[in-house]
This record gives sequence, C-alpha cells and structure tokens, in this order.
Amino acid sequence: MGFLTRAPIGVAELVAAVSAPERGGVASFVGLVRDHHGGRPVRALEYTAYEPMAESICAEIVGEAEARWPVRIALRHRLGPLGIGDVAVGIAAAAGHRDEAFAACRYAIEELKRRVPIWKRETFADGTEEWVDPTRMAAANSEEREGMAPW
Amino acid sequence: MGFLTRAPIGVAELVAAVSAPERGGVASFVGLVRDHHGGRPVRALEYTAYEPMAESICAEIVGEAEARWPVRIALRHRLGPLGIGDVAVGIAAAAGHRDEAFAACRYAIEELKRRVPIWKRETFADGTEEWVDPTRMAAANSEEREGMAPW
Amino acid sequence: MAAGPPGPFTIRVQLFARYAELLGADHLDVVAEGPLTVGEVLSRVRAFPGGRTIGVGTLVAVNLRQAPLSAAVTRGDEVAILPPLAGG
Amino acid sequence: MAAGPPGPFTIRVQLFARYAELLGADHLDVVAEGPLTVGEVLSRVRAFPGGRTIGVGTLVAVNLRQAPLSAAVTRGDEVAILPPLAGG
Repeated sequence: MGFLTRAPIGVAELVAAVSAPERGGVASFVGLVRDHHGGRPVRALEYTAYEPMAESICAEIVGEAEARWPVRIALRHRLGPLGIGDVAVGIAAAAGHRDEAFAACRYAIEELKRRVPIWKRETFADGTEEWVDPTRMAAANSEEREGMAPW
Repeated sequence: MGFLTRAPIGVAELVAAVSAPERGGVASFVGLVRDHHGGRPVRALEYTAYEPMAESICAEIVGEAEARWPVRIALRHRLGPLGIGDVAVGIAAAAGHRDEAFAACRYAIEELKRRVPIWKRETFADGTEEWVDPTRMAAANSEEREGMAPW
Repeated sequence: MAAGPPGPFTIRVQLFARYAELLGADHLDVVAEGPLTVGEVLSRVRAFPGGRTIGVGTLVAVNLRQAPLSAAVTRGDEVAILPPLAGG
Repeated sequence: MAAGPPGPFTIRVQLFARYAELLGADHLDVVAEGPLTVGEVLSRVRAFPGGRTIGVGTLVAVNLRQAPLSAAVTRGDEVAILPPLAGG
C-alpha cells in the first residue's frame, strides 16, 4: 500500500527508492499543481480518493509495468489540500536501459490518470470551486489545448 | 555555462530549476554508474571531457529542445572520479503538458550521448582500466544487450 | 461471492466528489429484494433526489474494481459510483 | 576566420582520453605551410608515433564544432580529435 499520501512528495526519494547498481537508468515524472486550468486562474485545490480502490489500482498498475518491463517503479499521489506548485503525483521507473525506464514511467502515469479513482476540487481566484471533470473539459474546450489535460 | 560539474548531481535540484506554476509536468532522467559493463564487474570510473566543446554542445542541445517544444530544460553531466550508484548525468524537462516534457527529456539524453565530447574510463574489479568505446562494444557484443548501452 | 441467506438485503453504495455533493451524502443504502445488476443499482441511485445528475454511463466499481452494467451485485458487495476521474 | 599573414603556421591539435594515452600527449603541434583540410591535419597526426590507432573516420572538431574531413583549417583554429564519445 502507501501509494496515497498526505505528506509532500519528493522526486529524489522516489528515484532513490528504485535506483540500484544494476538499474542505472531512472526516468521520473512529477505533476505539479498548475496556477490555471481551462484558462481560469487557480488559487488552490484539494484531492480526494476512493482510497482502498485507489491503492489497489495503483498496485495493479505498478505490477503491470514491472511485469511488462524489467523495471522497478515507485509511485505516489498526494491527497488533501495543495497549493500552486506542490507535487500532486510522482513516479520513478528504474531499469537497466533507458528505453525501458521511459516506457514504464510513461505507462504508469497514463494508466494512473485513466484508472485510479481520485478527484480534484479546484478553487479559482474568484473564490468559486469546482470538481474537475476532464471529460467535460475535453468536450467544452476542444479548441483550447490548455483545457484538455491538467498538464 | 555550467552543464558540467564535479559535484554530486541531485535530481530534485534539476526538477526545481525548471518547475513553474505554468509548467506543471516535469519529466526527468538520471543515469547512475552501473556495477558492471559488458558483463564485467566495474569498481569505479572517471569521466573526462573536452570541456569548452562539451559546454557548447550541451547549450546547443538545450536550445534545440526549447525551440522545438514549449519546455524548460536543466541538464548536468558529472566529471571526475565516480563510484557505483553515483549520478553521472541528470536531465529535467518541464512543460505545460507531459507529452512535451517526456519528448524533450528523451531528446536531450539521446543527443547528449550522441554529440557531447565526454569520455569514460572504467576500472574493473580485477584492477584493469579501459576507455569505454560504445562503438566497439556494440560490434563486439552485438548478441549481449548489456554491452550495447551504458543503461 | 457467496449468495448469502435469501430475502431482502441492503447494498451500501458509496458516493464521491461531485456525486456526494449533489446527493448530499457520501453513501446511500439501496434495498434489494434479490441480486441486482450494476445497472439496476445505478437506476435506484438515480431515483434519489439529485440522482439524475449521475450519468447512465458513469463508472461503477464493485469490490474495488470497475464493473460493467451487466455485472451482478450480491449481498456484502461494496459498490461505489465514480464521477469522472481527475487524478494525476 | 581571417586568413592571417602568409607563411607557415602551427596548428595546435588537442587529444583526449584513449588518443591522449596512445600518443602520450594531450596535444600535438602540426606545422602547416598553408591552409590544410581536416583530413590533412588528421593524416599528419596519424604519422606521429602511436597515431595509427586513430581511425581515419574519427570525429574531429574545429572551433568546438564537429567538422567534416573536407573542412579547411586555418591559422588560429582550435582543432581536437575526439575518440568515440561515451558520455551519459
């Protein structure tokens, strides 16, 4: 377990957790809280999750990546209130070869976004709050690339 | 300049150097000193460079990546004696969207390996030393994947 | 899952994020006279006040895994209705 | 580059890593009677003791950039012969 955390996420800790002398290539990804979304300035946000399912699906994704490539993966997603620039999600993938490290890291972030039950409530600069709905954003702002993905 | 360093490289510092509220996706790569190469156990190694050219080519590569994608790149390569597990190279690429961050990070490490004049002298467990020649390794050990790339 | 004893039973349906807000609760209890499909549970939930805001194609999890509308829900199953995911 | 005054001049050729070891020096001076191509400079260096270990297809940099064998080397240029790169 332990894929979800209310404490700050450090990329160095994730990289260290998977590094080893025989796994010399480490690809990582961190997603930070952006200061705007769909063209609107964001002041703060809060992540919530269906925690037991989110832990279970994260474990499943890590297991899939480690079965598909000879890698070790570390993954953390933050919950609770976050400020602009805070790390929301961090992934590190270590492998003997960088192709595999990049592929596994990419797989993990894509699957996390697609499958892990986590939700995000944004507070905009004007004080209004909104649950982020990526499916609605994509439809409403298909001409505006900013709106289609959190990053 | 400052792409080359004799001090330890920290991935967190590279990520922090490029992160910004409008660049919420940060892909990074670190290459660690492996404990074997071409099937032989490695004890230590030393990197040397044609330093003014290496600095110049690193700047060129970063400039190319930042022109091709809307990213900010941080890149460091270590010189001097390194031990097993030390970070030899570190790259972070921050963008508004993770596609761009991954693509730019990957571009930078591939071009660095291909174009930057840096050399590596390995000391094997039996005390013998050798300048690493990736072109010779690839030819001699084409059946042995370990030998084809440092990671 | 064992079928359990016959007769009516209660299905605890968990709600999250926007759905919890719209229905004013983080869970609802659906009384089932016998086994239901996921689709039938969803219909019952949509009949609660505010429930129409839940799309008919929304994601539903049974026992921590996404389940199709045709999947069976039996006594003791943990059901959750998931608004559009926004992690990462 | 300006052509500079006529007459012979010295081209400082830098050597690195395995090439520096094999030739026992981190640089060599090639005396040129006039402008040379990169390929001609390389041939002069290969004539030094140990120089045959430098491949004819090796990378050569002029003024910090890779240069083809046909490129001209003139007075004041910084030439470097680069063994196979192994950074990263």
